[in-house]
Amino acid sequence: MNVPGDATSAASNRAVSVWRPDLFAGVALASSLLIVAFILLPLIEMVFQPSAADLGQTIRDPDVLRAIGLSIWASAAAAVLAFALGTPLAYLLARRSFPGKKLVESVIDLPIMVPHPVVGIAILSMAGRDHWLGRLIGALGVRVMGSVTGIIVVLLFVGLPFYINTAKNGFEAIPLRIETVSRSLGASPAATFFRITVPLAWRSMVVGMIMCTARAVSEFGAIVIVAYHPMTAPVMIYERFSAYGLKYSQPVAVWLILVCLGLFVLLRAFSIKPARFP
Amino acid sequence: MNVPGDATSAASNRAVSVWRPDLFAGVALASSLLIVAFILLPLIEMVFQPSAADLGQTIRDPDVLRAIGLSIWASAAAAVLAFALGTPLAYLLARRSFPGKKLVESVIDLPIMVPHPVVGIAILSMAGRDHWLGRLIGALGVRVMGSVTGIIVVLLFVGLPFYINTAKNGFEAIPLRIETVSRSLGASPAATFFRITVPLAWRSMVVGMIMCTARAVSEFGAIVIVAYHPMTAPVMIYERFSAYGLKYSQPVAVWLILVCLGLFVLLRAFSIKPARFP
Amino acid sequence: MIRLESLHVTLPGFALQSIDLRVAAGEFFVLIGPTGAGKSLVLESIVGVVPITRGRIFVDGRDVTRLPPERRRIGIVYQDQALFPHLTVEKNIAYGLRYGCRDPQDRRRRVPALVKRLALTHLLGRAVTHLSGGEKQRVALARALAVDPAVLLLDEPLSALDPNFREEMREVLKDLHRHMGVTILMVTHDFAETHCLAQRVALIHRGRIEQSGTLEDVFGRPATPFAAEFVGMRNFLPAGFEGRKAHLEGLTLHLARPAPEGARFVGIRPEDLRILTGPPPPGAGNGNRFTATVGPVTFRGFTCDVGLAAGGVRLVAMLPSGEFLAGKVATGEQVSVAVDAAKIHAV
Amino acid sequence: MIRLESLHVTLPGFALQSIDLRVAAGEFFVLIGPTGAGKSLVLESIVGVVPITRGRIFVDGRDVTRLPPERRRIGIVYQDQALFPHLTVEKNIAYGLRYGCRDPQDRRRRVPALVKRLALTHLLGRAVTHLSGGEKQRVALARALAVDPAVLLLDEPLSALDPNFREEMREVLKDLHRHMGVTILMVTHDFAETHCLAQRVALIHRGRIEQSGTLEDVFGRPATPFAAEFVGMRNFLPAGFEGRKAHLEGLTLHLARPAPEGARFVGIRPEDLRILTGPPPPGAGNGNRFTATVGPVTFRGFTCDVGLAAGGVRLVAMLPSGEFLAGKVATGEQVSVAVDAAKIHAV
Repeated sequence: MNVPGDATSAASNRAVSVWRPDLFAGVALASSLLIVAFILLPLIEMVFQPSAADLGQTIRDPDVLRAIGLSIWASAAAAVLAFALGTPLAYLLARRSFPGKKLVESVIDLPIMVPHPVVGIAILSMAGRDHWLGRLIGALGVRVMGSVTGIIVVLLFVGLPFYINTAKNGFEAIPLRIETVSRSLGASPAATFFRITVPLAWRSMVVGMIMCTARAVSEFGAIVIVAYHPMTAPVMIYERFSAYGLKYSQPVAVWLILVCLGLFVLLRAFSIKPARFP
Repeated sequence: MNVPGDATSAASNRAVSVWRPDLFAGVALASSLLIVAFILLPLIEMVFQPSAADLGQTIRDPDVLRAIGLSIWASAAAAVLAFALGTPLAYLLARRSFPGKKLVESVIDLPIMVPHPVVGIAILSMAGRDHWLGRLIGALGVRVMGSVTGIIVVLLFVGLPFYINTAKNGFEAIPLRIETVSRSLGASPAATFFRITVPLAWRSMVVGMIMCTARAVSEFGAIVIVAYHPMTAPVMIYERFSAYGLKYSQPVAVWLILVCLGLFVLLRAFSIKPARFP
Repeated sequence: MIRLESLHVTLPGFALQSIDLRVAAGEFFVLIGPTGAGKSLVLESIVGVVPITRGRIFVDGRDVTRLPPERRRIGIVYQDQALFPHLTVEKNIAYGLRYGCRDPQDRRRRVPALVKRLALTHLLGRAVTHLSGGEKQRVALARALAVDPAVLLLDEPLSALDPNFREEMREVLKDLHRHMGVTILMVTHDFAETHCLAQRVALIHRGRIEQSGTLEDVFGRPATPFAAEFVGMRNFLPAGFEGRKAHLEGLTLHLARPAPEGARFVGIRPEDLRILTGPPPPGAGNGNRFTATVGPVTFRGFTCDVGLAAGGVRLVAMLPSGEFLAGKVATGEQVSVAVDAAKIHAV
Repeated sequence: MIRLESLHVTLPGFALQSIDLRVAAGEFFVLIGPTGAGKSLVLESIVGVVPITRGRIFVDGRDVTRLPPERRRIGIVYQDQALFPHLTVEKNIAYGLRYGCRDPQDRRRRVPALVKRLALTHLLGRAVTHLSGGEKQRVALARALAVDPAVLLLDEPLSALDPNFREEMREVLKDLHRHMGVTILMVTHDFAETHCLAQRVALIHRGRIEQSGTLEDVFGRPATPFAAEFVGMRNFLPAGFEGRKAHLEGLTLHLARPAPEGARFVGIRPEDLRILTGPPPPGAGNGNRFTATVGPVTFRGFTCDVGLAAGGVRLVAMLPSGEFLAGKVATGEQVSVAVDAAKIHAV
């Protein structure tokens, strides 16, 4: 008889409340509608201004197809790299405390804060012939500037934080005790990771990869510096806009936005997790 | 005597664990170091490649000063607009449940997912002379394309989600009961908002504005479409890079990154909240 | 002072149904029920923060059903106090004063008296975040009472406190009620608090009022099987009645007075069943004495529940654990059991 | 089977200090203490997931202090079971088998017997997320025992269960211990569980072992003031001793046997102080009888604590709430109090 709290009072801490119209509520509603319109209207307008014929013709243009294809596969490649390289770090951040942990977390967040052209400049600073690392990878026959390799490196740079932070949250949601039990039953850390942790956190890992892909698909500022060619979809939109004007860039933009929308829907679908841990 | 759980066992659910070196731990550590180096090295290289003289000369260049100044104040203006327009919506999302709430939340997140040049194209689609709204605002003497107004509109578009989501989290952290008590003591919803909610959530609101500013400062892809001139710092970096090469773009990039770093430090300082609600 | 007339509230997954309640001026009324019964929801309906499906709420005779919370003159104190963490003790207490429409003369007298009575004078300048649980609760009381509400709602005000503070707060509440004439509607799941404070009680279960009345009514004569179980009358058995006799399966018990019309159950508290281990004390059982076989024993700290089988009936008696550990009673043994006729309740 | 030698563990804000513990093969050992005493931390040190500052841990005579958890042969069952939610019951139980170095012959006999004994046969194909609390706990036990650990650690295994399942689980644990010869070290804060299951007990408080020994030692003869308070001997008073007499302030009590060397306190459980309301039952008090004034009364559900003042001494007696409500005892009255000489503990 001594359980504190009450199921029904908890319910009222969710947003169950009585709506009474007054000036305050009116102002709130008006500015909310304004914002939703401000975000939606330009996108809707842009999608519906090009004619169906224009859209059809655009998607049959091999240059456009090649650019969208490159955007998608380079982004996916970056997401796979982020998964392969970032998973151990995400797990480490979720499970261990060590001096300087806050600093490492800040470093992971850096690519989000750095202006996009600066990202491109920074990567070229390392990869150019002026730098020993640039000469080294050049000697290995790898070219960064103006190559698919360079594009993937840029996309990995901007996408990494999204994968690592999401995967980290997924690992943190698994009770440590479950891993302890696995260890006590004889499983090594590696066996525990593959038999327990990954099966329980795979959704977060997939969501992280989708977020990484989505961020990479929308990147422009860093790519345009590192690799104007081969042309990704955002660069092509920019080129068509500056060379031919708004009308000619819109159809490509519409197709790219549909790709992003697809990723967005995928993301929401995977984000709905079954609640397994009470 | 019937309190479940134990303070010390809770402690062990935080990452207190024994570190034993093995292959698994070695691989994890190696790939973690690789990632930290991958993010940090290019930035550090870029910062240290230009000579102090170059940096000094650059910051005395009135064009550079004007570009960085424009970036900062346009971003700050966008953050203030986001604060003024977005606060009511953030509060609404934190406190009310209504049909279609999930959809509104998805709309708020859209600007994060849309590729940056597409954002620029979309805003021009609305604001051009081909569109009634564009003609309307043109008739009012407001120009979007190639103007500071246009820049601020773009930065507001990309920055809004950051402000709204952060402020929303801040409002959600305030127990509903505190507002209920205020109402029961005679305060109207507006009085409750200004006397209770704002004083308790101002840190989140400030953090949201900083995040909005930081996102806006780093925007390039959408600005370059809407307003190549007047030139913001990211556009200037791109222009110097394409016109004169890497060496000439680096000093500007260094100064812009210092601005971002300042915002980043500010952000961390305000994010450390005193835990007031148990 | 407060009247709820067939109040219905429907939330996803929970509903209050036909709540009728009447708290008189100056009364200390306790709404008791198990966790999740809807106790707090009743309070929040009165405050005005949940949408009401049907029914009406009157405060001081005014129909407030459609009024916003700020115009209802209700004071509320939550278990977690819900103090304004950014204000000092003094500013917390004074928060509502600017909205009060009462004359300032009264307020100037009232608030200092309240602060003094609740022993808050030395805390006025302090931040509320560093107070003890009991101090926070007193500040919450002062804040609610400063605006002179028509009624004070208390939502499990003692549950979150340490046991020592709990006793102190109980005295504070008693004092406020007796000497300041505050009308109080309190919600709790704790018997001891209810016994100590309530003038009248209502028992709520699954969103419905099961029974209401005086302490003696609800605890002494539970009207429904749930009420009986909840107030601890765990021996609740179907019975046939004949005058002052109750016929259970293979066991007949004498009652102190004839069973009421339509009674179908007999209720006996476990602590009223006495297992006679030594020679019977004088008057034990008042005529009700029977032999039973000891069944399973469950420890509950310092008492234990002893299962008994008598005739075809299974009963539970309560015994100090010490007596069981001392071997005075053992499973499988025959024992003699006595129960006072006055302690057998026919429902 | 398990030996801890002056174990020290230092965490931010908490430390285990000089823990010495020895659990013999086939023993059921209970580590009891209040919330936050460090009970679970002891278990986690044995499992091997907290860094040990000093001291050694032996399992079956092997020093495992530096071994990783997977090489210690320790089974652990947590309060929340920590089942693998993505595996079926069968796969949970079989999880550790591939790592076992025992001969497969033994395993083939062992696991089916375990499944049968724990009544899990019909659940093998089920997902663990939809089991009841008791079923989950049985699966966790089977999973831990399937790999034949040297010792089974239980971390408050009954606390999270419903009361009905709790009794059932207690029987399951008893059965495993008796018929399968499992060595068990259990952590709990519950007396009833301890009384029911323990062969030996250690009392832990603030990261130190306060006392260890048999049930009778720890509960009957608490060795420190904390131990006395924890086991409910709330009347713990300084006293001078003289043969079989204990001199308290203004009150002399007779003891059943002479006080041990160096004793400085007298301890009496509240339930051993009998307030004589009717005529004294024969033999009441065995010579210890005194007059006291009734002080404050605190309700604790079905019992209440009655404060008593006798001479210069304040005591607490426990009384069924019914007797107080019936008016047999009232604050301020003089009552006669009896206490058995054998129930007075000199410490």
